Amino acid sequence: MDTLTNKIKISIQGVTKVFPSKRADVMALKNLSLDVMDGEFVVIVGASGCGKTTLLNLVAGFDSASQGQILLDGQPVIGITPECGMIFQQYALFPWKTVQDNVEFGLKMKRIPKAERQEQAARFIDMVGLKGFEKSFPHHLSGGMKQRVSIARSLANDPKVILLDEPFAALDAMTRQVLQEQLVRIYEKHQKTIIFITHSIDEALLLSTRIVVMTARPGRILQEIVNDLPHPRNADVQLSDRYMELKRMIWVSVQAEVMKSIEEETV
Amino acid sequence: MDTLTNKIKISIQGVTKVFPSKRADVMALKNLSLDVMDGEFVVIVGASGCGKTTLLNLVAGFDSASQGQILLDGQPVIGITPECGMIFQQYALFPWKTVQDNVEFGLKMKRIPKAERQEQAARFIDMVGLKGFEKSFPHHLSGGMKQRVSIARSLANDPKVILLDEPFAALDAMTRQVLQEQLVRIYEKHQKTIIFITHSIDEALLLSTRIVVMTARPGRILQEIVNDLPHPRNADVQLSDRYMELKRMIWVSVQAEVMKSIEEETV
Amino acid sequence: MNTKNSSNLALISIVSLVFFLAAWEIYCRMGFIEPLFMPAPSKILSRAIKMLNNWSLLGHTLASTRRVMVGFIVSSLVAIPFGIFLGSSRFFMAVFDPFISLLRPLPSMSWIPLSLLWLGITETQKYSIVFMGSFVPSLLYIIEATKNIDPLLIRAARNLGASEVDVMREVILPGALPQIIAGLKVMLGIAWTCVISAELVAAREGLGFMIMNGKEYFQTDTVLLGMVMISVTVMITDLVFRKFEKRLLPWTL
Amino acid sequence: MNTKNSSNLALISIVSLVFFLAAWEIYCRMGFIEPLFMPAPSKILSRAIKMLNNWSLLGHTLASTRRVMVGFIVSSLVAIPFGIFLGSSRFFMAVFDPFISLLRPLPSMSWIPLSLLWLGITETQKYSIVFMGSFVPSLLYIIEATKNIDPLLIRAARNLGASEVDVMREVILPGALPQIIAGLKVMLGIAWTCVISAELVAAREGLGFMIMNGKEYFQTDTVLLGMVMISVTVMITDLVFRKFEKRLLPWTL
Amino acid sequence: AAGKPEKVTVVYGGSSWIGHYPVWVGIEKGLFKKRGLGVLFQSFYASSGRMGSLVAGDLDVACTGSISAIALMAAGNKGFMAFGTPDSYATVEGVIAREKIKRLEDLKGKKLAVPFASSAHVLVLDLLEQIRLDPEKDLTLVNLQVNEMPAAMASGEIDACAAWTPNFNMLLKMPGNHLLADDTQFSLYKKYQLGPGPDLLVVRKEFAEKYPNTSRLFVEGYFEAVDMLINQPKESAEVLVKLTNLSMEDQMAVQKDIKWIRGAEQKALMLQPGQFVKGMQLLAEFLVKHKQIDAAPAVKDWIAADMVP
Ligand SMILES: Nc1ncnc2c1ncn2[C@@H]1O[C@H](COP(=O)(O)OP(=O)(O)OP(=O)(O)O)[C@@H](O)[C@H]1O
Ligand SMILES: Nc1ncnc2c1ncn2[C@@H]1O[C@H](COP(=O)(O)OP(=O)(O)OP(=O)(O)O)[C@@H](O)[C@H]1O
Ligand SMILES: [Mg+2]
Ligand SMILES: [Mg+2]
Repeated sequence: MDTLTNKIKISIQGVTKVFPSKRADVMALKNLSLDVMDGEFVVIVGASGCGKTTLLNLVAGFDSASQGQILLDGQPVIGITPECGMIFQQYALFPWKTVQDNVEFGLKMKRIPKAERQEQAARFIDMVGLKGFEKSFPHHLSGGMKQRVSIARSLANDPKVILLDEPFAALDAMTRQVLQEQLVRIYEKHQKTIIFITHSIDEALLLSTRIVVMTARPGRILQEIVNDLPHPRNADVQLSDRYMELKRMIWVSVQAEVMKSIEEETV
Repeated sequence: MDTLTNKIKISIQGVTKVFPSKRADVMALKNLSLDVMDGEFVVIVGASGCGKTTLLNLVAGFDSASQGQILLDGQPVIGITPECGMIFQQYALFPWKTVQDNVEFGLKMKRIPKAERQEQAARFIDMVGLKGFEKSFPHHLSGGMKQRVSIARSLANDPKVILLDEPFAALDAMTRQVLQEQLVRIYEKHQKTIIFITHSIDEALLLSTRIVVMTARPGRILQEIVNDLPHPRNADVQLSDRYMELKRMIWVSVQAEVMKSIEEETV
Repeated sequence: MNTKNSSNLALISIVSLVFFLAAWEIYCRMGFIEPLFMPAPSKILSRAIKMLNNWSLLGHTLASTRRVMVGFIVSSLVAIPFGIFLGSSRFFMAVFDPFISLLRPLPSMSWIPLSLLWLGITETQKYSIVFMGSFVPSLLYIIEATKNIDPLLIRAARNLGASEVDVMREVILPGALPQIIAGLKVMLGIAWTCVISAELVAAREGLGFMIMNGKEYFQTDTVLLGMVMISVTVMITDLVFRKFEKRLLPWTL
Repeated sequence: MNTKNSSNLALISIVSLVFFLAAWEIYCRMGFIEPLFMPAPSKILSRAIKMLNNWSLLGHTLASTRRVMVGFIVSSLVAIPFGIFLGSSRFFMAVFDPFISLLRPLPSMSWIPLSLLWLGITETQKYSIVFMGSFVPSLLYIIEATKNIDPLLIRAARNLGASEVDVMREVILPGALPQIIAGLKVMLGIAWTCVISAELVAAREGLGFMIMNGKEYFQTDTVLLGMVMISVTVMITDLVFRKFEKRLLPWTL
Repeated sequence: AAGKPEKVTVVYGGSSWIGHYPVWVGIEKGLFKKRGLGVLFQSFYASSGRMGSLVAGDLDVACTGSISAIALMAAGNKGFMAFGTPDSYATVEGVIAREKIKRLEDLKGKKLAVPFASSAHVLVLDLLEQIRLDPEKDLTLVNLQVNEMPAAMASGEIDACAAWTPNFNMLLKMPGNHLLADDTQFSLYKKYQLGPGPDLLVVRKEFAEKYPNTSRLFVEGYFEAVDMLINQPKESAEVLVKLTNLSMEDQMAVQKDIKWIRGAEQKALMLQPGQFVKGMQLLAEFLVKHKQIDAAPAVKDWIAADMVP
């Protein structure tokens, strides 16, 4: 894609993450390395429990690696960094704030004056198609609308990188599709770097510029696939041969890893 | 399929369901008619909120229709009937009972002696691949394992009809696939009549003998498609032309209804 | 539940209450029970009218209400900031934990002897009983509320650039508010218990005094009237509090 | 939280308690405070040893514990079946609702005058105070627990052929049990409050009597010792209850 | 000529107050035992608790302050009867003040502790009326039990208090305290030699009717103990210190101030209608005047004539 440059935005270097526990320590990630270029849309797929969320938490600075390091624009990530905006599956909206106030939150933290942040928030609320809902509390919105608020909130804060952890998993298939299309539009317009986690291979193919398949726990990179499907990725593309080929390829490698982890679970 | 006979098992005749409410009454179903043959595997798809769960609740006798009637083997369904075993998305296992006791529950209600019901339960626990977990409490099981217990519990009660309301929606894609295969195996072996609700067109195509598409609310039947894909519906079948054709066909009709309901939501 | 159904249920409740009162009245009139042990409702009513006329009923009720309010408000004002602080600092929680554990099981009543020694028979002593009785439980509620905040929300706030202090003000306080208020509602009930205790032992006004004094003069009707007044006053405070709660928590509507 | 971290926190708690006791002791020894108002911890300890030697400390503690247990057990035995019944019948809930609403706000203390009139200064009177103080709140907890049962579980049971009675026994009772037990744990604390109240006003033994009597003889150390004993005894009862709880609810482990 | 007792155990409600000395002496000196009776001495702080227990059936006989008895009569309870009065006292109950308060008039604006609904309360109301002070406005009455008064006086929390023995004696001994007024200044005492709360012996009506022999034997034993208190004060005091926790010296002093009333004198006081009963009636009317009870009962209706010795 034309927005891709050759600058490395995020560099994950030999990261290992161990969770200490009373019984036995859990090694979630083992010596994982991955570079994400500026403007890439990387989708990570992998079996449940393979360490995807853990990896994203490390990038956002919520947690620190047991070994190895993560560089953002060449600087090691130490604490929580607002430069990596996170979008959670459970939306994580502030229930006591209206849509408007939720979207303004990041700007308020930057101590931007009221008038200015109102204006900016309004722009992003409009962008995600929620004009008219500014005064609503999250409680009154449907799942899809909540996730749109959460996207607007993140965008309003203008992060360089957006991290999404199965953002659409809780939505029904149809709402999900609408949001996927909106996300692609935003990505194309704002030239963000995106790391996106999903369980759905279709979703991965629909959105990504590159797909990363992780192994079963402890998570490492199993395979990387550059997604060269043409845009827009409409129904025609989804029924094309290249799509089928890519899907089969990913299917096979994910399948093997899933079997490993399911066997582990049931035995 | 060879298990299909020409006997009508369930006959839904001109059913309307209105939920009274303080503001405005909600009409969930409107004059819906549908016949399900003995041994059919009917999958119902439709936009969120179109009344699928409502319909299933009427069939199981949890609720009664505002107009019209439902016949099971020619007899009107009046109260809750154990002849239609229901499998819920949220599993609905009794948390205070072990796997064994959960599976035995229906038999205990029939006052079958302890020894006999232990033996029967063991058979079904084995069938869903949970041998060795008899003494576990649901709390300790993964989502996929819980849903398997719930299936075993229903089967042990030997219902004529099994109703499933998005049973696999809460599971990750990989676990879901394993359970889909198990369900097909059980269906083929035990010759049950099945009504299955899902949001996933892939799931519908993988499982059904017939697919019913519902309209947006108030729910009616929009389209019925006989699923003539060959068995087993492995990866090859899923990448076949006929599969693509059916998928596209359903996609288009569901899409239109979804758009109606999403527009309604956001406006 | 639809409207018709719920008004039906209210009707059942009213019928049931009326029936009970009538049965009680008749039972007493028939002389099955000594008025000393259980006076008829009509006796209680006439006592109420008498005490309303000389303003003493209102006086007792207001005295108790004032004590509850002062003790409760002071204890909330201390408990809320302190509870939020303890709930968000594991170190200070550990420092104060042994004292909280020791104070928690102590009924407000058990402070009466000590408070009498320290403060004498003053209004402050009454307030202190209400304070001691409601402070520790309030504190525990508030600590709990603070700890129960979804850590995801804290993460989200930090991820959007909030500092530790911002998180405290913007996330922990409003996030814990519904539970804090629910806790305070319970505490208000406990505060009433405390005040009645305090008044039973050394007081010259208040509903607790009224029922204790009624007992001294074998006026069982005064005792029962006092109890009814406690019920009614608590119910009214509760109602007022609930109105207030809705105002404070618009997003939960 | 890992093991090392949590043992660190326990250490902080212990250090904090020891430090506080030492400061208190030194403050008293320096004569900054009159022993009448606040005796040193060592004084309280020596009082404890004295009272342990003549068994009176144990006697008071056992007297109170016995009263709590009898009142509490009787009230639970009545409240559990009645609460489950009311929680599953909307009609009878409506019938009893006005009485529950009226009785709910009444502190156990307010029953003291009436119970003295009815029962005199007997052990039964003490039990009745504990009963009245813990019955209505227990009942409310149990009704709430019964109503909170996931209706999906009831549907599932009916769908598997359970009758109404089966549902009551197989679903409602075990389903409400964790919440019932949590409620009873709270009630046990309330029962302690009640017994101390009852003993402060009219008793010859028990921890409530001990602190009231200590105050009369200006033995502030006895007062404080009594309070410490209440704390410790409640904590021990709580611990025992928790063990018992784990036994009853194996599936929540 | 007395028959055998129908019931061998009598439950008696008492306290450390002087009115209960005869029963205590009777028990300790075996005066009931030799009549085949066992007497169970149950302690109560306040008369009201004792009277409540009596009519609830937990006690058979009790001695009570007459305020409680009158209140119970006013409440319409017919479950008990009076059959005598053991003593007349006037100097073991009174108002004690700190140094700075010289006269009753100095109480204005001060805090005066008194157990509400007691004889001391009645005394205080009467004294205040005599000097025209309004108990609601001119000073603060603090509702306090007598056993808590020493602490409250010591801490300076109250300026004066109204109490009875044995706390009365303890309070008087505390440095800086002095007597302001005692029952001799009570208006009815000045006219009729009647204190604000004379002691009254009461019996549960059902008990008296069902067990006439037991009742009579108890009365006999009781007044023998009264005689012993008069004739052998020292021996009596030796057993009484166990009840009162006073020193031997204080105990003797308390007893000196009491005028015991012998069995033979009871008829004149209690019957047709009797001096004492007339006084009680006046007291009842006094209580009505001070809004402590609603209406005055006819006291003579509550006399158990059969039991008066
Ligand atoms: N805080 C924690 N403490 C202990 N173990 C943890 C913690 N967080 C995650 N783990 C473990 O680390 C492993 C990886 O977890 P993670 O949540 O990253 O998986 P995931 O790939 O996101 O799974 P899913 O697809 O189900 O979301 C799991 O085995 C999990 O149990
Ligand atoms: N008990 C009820 N009271 C009032 N309205 C109800 C009730 N149950 C369902 N509805 C309404 O009826 C409509 C259909 O609901 P239903 O749950 O059957 O939809 P659904 O097709 O199962 O949706 P989903 O795919 O989201 O599960 C919805 O608009 C819903 O709000
Ligand atoms: Mg995850
Ligand atoms: Mg549904």
